[in-house]
Amino acid sequence: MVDSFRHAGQPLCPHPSAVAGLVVLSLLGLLALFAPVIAPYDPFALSGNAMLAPPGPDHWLGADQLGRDLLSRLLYGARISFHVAVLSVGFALGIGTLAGGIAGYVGGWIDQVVSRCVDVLFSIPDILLALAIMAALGPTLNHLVLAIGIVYTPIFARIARGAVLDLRHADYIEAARSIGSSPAAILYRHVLPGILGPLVVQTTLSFAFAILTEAALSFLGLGVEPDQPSWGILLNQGKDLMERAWWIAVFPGLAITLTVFCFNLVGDGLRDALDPRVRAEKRA
Amino acid sequence: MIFYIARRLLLAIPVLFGISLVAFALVRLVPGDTATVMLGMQYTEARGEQIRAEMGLDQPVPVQYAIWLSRALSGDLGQSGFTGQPVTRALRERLPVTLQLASSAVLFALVMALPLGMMAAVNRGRWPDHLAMTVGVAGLSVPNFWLGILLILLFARTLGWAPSGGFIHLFEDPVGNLRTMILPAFALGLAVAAVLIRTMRASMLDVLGQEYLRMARAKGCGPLRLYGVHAFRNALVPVLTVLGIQVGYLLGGSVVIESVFGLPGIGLLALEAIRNRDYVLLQGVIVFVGTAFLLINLTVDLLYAWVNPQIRYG
Amino acid sequence: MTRLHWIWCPAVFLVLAGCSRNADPVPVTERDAARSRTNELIVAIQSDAKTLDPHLATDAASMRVIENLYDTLLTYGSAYGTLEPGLARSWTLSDDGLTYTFQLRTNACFHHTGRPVLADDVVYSLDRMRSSGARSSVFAPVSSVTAPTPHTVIVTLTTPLASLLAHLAHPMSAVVDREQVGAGGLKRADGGSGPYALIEWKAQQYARLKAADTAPASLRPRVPFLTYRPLPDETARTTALRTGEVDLLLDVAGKDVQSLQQVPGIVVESQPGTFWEYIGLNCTRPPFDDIRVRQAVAWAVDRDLINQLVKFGRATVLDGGPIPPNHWAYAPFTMYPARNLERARALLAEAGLADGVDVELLVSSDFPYQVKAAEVIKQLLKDINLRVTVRAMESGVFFHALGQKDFTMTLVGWLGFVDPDEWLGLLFRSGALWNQQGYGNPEVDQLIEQGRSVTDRAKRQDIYRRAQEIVALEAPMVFLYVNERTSAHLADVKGFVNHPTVTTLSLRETWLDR
Amino acid sequence: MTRRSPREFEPEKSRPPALLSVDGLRVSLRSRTRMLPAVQEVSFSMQRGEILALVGESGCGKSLTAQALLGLVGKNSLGQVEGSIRFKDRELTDLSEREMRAIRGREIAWVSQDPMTSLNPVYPVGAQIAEVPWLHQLCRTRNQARGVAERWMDRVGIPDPALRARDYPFAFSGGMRQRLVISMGLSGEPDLIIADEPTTALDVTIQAQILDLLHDLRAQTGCAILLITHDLGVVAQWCDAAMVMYAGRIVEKAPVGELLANPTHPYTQNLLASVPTPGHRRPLQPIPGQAPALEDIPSRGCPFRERCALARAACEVHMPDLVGSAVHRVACWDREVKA
Amino acid sequence: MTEPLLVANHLSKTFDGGGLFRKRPGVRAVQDVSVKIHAGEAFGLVGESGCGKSTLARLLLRLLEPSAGTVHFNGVEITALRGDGLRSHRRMMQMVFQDPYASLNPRMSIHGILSEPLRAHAIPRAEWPARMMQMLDQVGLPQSILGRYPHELSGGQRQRVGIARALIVEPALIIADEPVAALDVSVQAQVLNLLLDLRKRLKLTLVFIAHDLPVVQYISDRVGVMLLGHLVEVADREALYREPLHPYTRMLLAAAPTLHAPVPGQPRRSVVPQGELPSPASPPPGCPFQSRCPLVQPACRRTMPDLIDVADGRTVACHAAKPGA
Repeated sequence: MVDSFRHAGQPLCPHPSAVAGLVVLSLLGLLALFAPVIAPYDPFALSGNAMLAPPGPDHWLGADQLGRDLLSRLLYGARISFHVAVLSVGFALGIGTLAGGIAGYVGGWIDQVVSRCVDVLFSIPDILLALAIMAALGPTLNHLVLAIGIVYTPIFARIARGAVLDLRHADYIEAARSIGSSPAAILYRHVLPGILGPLVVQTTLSFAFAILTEAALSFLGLGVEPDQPSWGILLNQGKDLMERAWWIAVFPGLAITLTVFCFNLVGDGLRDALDPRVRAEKRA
Repeated sequence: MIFYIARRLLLAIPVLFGISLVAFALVRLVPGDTATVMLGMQYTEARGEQIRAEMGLDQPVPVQYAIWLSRALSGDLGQSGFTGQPVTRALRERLPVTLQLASSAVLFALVMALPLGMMAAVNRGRWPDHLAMTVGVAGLSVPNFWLGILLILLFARTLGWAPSGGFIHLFEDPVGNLRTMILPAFALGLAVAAVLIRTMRASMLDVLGQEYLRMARAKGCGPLRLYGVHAFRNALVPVLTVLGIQVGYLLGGSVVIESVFGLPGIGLLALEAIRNRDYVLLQGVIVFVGTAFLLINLTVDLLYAWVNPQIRYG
Repeated sequence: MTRLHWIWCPAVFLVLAGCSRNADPVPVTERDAARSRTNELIVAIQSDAKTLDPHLATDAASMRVIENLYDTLLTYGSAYGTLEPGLARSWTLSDDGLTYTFQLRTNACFHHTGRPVLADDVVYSLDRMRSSGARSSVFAPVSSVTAPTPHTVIVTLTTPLASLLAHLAHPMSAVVDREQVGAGGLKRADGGSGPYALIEWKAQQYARLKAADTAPASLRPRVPFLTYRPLPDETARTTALRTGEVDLLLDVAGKDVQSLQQVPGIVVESQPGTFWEYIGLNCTRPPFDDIRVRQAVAWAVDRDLINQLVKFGRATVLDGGPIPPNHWAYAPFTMYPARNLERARALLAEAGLADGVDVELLVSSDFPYQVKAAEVIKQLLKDINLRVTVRAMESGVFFHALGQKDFTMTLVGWLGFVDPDEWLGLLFRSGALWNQQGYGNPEVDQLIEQGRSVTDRAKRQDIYRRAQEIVALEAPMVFLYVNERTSAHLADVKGFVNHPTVTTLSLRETWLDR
Repeated sequence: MTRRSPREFEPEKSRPPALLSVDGLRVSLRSRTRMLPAVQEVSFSMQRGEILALVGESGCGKSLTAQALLGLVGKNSLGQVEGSIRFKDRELTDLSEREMRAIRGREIAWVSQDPMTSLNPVYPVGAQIAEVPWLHQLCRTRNQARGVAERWMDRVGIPDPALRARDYPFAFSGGMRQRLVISMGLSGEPDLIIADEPTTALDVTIQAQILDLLHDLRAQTGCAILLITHDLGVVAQWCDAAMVMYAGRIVEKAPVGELLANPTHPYTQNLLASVPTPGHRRPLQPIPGQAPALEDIPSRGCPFRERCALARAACEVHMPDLVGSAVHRVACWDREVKA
Repeated sequence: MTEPLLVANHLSKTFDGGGLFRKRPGVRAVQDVSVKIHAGEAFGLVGESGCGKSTLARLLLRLLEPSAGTVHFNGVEITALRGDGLRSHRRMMQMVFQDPYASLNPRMSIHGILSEPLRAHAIPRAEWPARMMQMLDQVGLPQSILGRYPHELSGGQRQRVGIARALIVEPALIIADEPVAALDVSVQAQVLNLLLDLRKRLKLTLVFIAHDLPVVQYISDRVGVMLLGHLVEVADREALYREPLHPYTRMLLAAAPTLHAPVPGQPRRSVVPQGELPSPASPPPGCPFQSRCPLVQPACRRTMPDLIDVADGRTVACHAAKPGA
């Protein structure tokens, strides 16, 4: 009874910060999508005159050592970041959910095998694992997607498995069984929608991690091809020129931070919005 | 309690085995091998074969694995193909740096996160909460290598307060050591602090809603006793779990941070091993880090039992 | 120390962070005895040494440590191109130019065993180099090395070899302690008799040397302790110098020269160096098996632009042959005066590639400036429809690929030392070890043979000029520029000489004015 | 310690000053848009040694009333407390948080609803009980406090108190935990115990044990007990007087015998008719509809009118006052008309 | 007496204790329970928490696999059915759950929830609207509720939805597991009356499970009392109230608070029960009630008494209990 009062004062609207994050992200997505139209310069075009040009009217965010326009490169870099994030997280989501879902639903030795595999992958720190995979495969965009995908697969497997296990004991699943629904119907009508929430949240958060990982790997030289304007590579190039041209290191870092920040905000917002516990509090 | 530890240890065995398998399989996928890298431009088939034979790389892969595993079990992780140094020795040389880096980062994260997370929960919805949550999200969003660069730029370059890289051993020059460690520890620890702030806040909120806390208030406990004694220890339980997981992040993140700050730790060793296609070393690093991660989690579990009596006796 | 039990307790270590210290063969007292900033010279190097075996080392970082540990028969003089006595106090050449006789000085001792360096050791070392070392090919014309007396070494050649003395003066042509080779190899040990002896090498942290007790007083260095600190990050290196953490930087990047010059208390010394960079084109593979395509690349490249963008204009553009202007064998001709796109396009059209072609450009990711140059080249070649994909690999794999001639196009550098043969003979003779381009021209081969056997400098100059003209025209390599060599040190570091090659032999004459 | 028969009820005016007297208590909770009145115009008083029941269904505001007495709401942004709470000649609403702290646990104790969650899982139970005398400086040393704790554990019927004091809460069954909570409440030797649904989570047989224990302790120590419950059976068996609460208001208040024999408010009547009695298959007469949620409580008029068979026009406009005899009061227009 | 609709023979269920290395003893939730339920009757099952009554309900419906024993429904051994056979059989026997919120999928509208059994049993789609309307009417819910979600409903409404879901495929048997435990008194009475009413109108057989003896007695014809996995007494409602045979039943009756206030000055009517039940994970040998039983005999500490018939339709499992005692 007391509990029904406790949260009566809590706001019921979705997080304004999450909405802001979503808006900024959509904007960034559009910028990335229309980079060829928006970018003021060819991101690869060299210019002796613009070498290390500071931010100004010609180059809003300055130019790099080879005289390439930083803004244009950032915009094209966003394409890489989003590309890697979407594909690798998609990969992880698909494979991880499938493996975890089956493990949780079927149980038994399949569950044991999947769980041990997940444990193993979890025990190797993600950057190290991704580095090793990249070293094994060689630095190309597709390999990067694969490496990051593999690294983030276990988290989805674990979440899917946990959610399925939770659901297996949910009263409403038992109710569906008692009604006489077939396992397929239960899977489709109850389990799948049930695990969607945590997966959506994790997907959003994983976008953030994937962008960070891509940048880190590229920064270490084991990411995409070196002439691609990936944010991590831009940062790496800016690092050595910090003193002469702070903008080369600062703006890509800001871009990464902003994007990841927004993904995190949206993820947090979604988590709160989809968490049955929080929802229950709000309902009361 | 002994059964609990024994159980955890036994469960770790298949995982350790899996780690060794993954490490072994991965490095076998790496194009080029130690022989080609060692010889570089002077590579000829004959000399390559000779080196491979010396290192046992001419055996079938499962045989190589069996040999390597049996040696690893007796504590011999082999010799670096590149420098000829025993892998265990290389790890031992590098371990103190990474250990110091990781533990400083954890320490920094805990010192920052526990009070902030607690303050946020207690003042839910007010400015300390907003501050903590902003730090909590921002800390997760700033790439640690960028932060490292900015820190170098600001503190080493502009202000000259700290060296911009390299490592000084603690016993050789404690002050110098501290100065070389402070920036990397901060850069590495911020994300961990962010995660811990969020966890601490969430678990503290959870605890604050618990009946025993209302009970404690009804007993006449003041805020200090209420939060510091009754709530804190309960709130610590999930924080510990997360901390164990974050150590994995630290071990991975140290690869990047050690590279930015030029700290000769395990992370840099891993990068060198990758660069030199040093099979044996890379394998050793992955297995070592995996083992360390498992052991740290075991330690966390023990701490867990200390915090949570139900596990201790259950 | 291969037991695993210490692996089992990292968690405990985590608490005792940093308290663990390494068991070390060298006692603490010796390691740290009386070392202070007044008697220790700290040199920042770009990367850690890979090996301490002089006969295997191919990278500059290793060489820098090695050259101070070992003696060579001859050494480079401080004036570029001159040679001075080393272990050999004198030498004679037979009239047929096939037999060299060296007289060794008697006061050299190996650090580790304290054994005097005898002729046998020289014979052993030369044989070791000839049979397996990284530079075995340069000694190919040597037929035998003998030691008739403990202090006399005779080197017999099959054909005259003008460059032999220069090769022997190369810092990696070191005389090594064969007992040490037998005891544990030289990869991580000091088997030398040079001015400095190794105290401790800690991977990625430092290599610490001290003035060798065994060296005669006249040859003993003036600074008692010499420490190399690997600082891979360019910014970290310059910062370390500014803050006085290190005394000497050996490789200052072009971008930092200007800013370092403005720092009071820091002395920057620059001069044209001998490290030059080029685009290697694989002559055995399409499309570069066609000379016109190679020439098209040579015409399409804007050397000045690359120099400006990548080297901050501090390199010297090579528009003719590869030998730099500061070398006596420099050939003052210009083959590719300026970028000429029309010509490049025309050449390509002739070769039937008017629509362009896709090629892969291999670079080593360990050298960021080469990656940058590759990016520029990619853009430049786009203008003639050569679509370049830049692929960066770790240096080990990269050099392996190069050695296997498994590439189409590459961008890499070559470090010249003293003799012109080191520029041309090693690179362009058919079948030469470093001729990855697979280039072959009988005339060039013949010129190179000639250049080796003729001892007269003026004649050699002509021979090499001719060879350079042919090579530049046929363009197995597109020469880009030769780098400036710049070092920077604190003002109280005195007596250091910035040498055009990588050597730092002058460290033994350097002193600290503190 | 005065021993008075619990059944002895005198007219209020001639009685000695009340232990607790609440007058016009209002508790409002902050929502996003406005303050929601969760408890309104609650007035009552308690004598020493009395067991007073506060009965109502979930959400009626009974727990909130109890928390307001302890000052556990209102001192933060979530709620607001108005009205007067006089306890032993002190006005609790005027006291600072620090002064309230000295009262909580020492003079007014709280026994909470769910014994499974009201003990801190990470500390031994003995220490948690000893905390009360220690905090309120009833003992000079921690050892003494421990002794006090063990004595109280013994008194509430926990075997081997010295041994079990070192156990953690999870080692006790639900019934035992509730005994521990009670001993925790009593170890401060309070004058008033507020027991918030102390047996809801327990089985009936254990419920009987716990209520019996409370009853005995009341007899031994003379403390007053405010028992909050939704179970009319519990009220009937163990309480002296009862107040029926609906939607934040007290609608009827009477000694238990009187209330059961002569329920007057339609809600009380309905409530009694909703409870099955063993042995009789008297058809239950449920109340139609459901109690309004906090946000839906009408701002004026009687909140029960929607479900009331006797509702009339007046009920729409004004909330009737709690009127009647000194012992039996009821808030209903129907009653006023009849009276 | 009519033919039994549901017959359980020697049902037992042991839950695995788990534990990878030390096999912990399993919890014997239901032990050797035999019961017959006749068509059209309302059978009540009462017992304190952890006595295994919910497990028994799930065994009867075969939502759980029994460790031993059989269940026959309408003469068919449902413990032997598999897959589709079992699923189609479920149409005849439905369950109403304790927690009306947890047993309704929060992501489904009421329409979705009610259509699930119709879909599962292949009721032609054309019939759905009529059936739903009729069902809502039966349980007293407005039609407007179809578009709403469980969290928008009150507890009582949710339980009505739960009942409607069970009844919509016209089963013969309803097993209601503590359907009113989570509800307020006034709403509880509504739901109890609704169940009674539906039972009468639809000629349902009802198994009603609760911990509250007065509630069970109110709704049932016959009552079974469970104690730590055992069925210890079965009797008609009246008989059970008049003359409880098992000492545990007596204790339950005594402990249930009634609305009769004790007369001032006199001791309260009830005898306060003593002691607590042993843990279900490690019960002592013999009768689980021995620790609290006023009539405990040496035999009680050795063997669990059998459930024996003592009179017409009355069974009890106690060494000490004698009818009329």
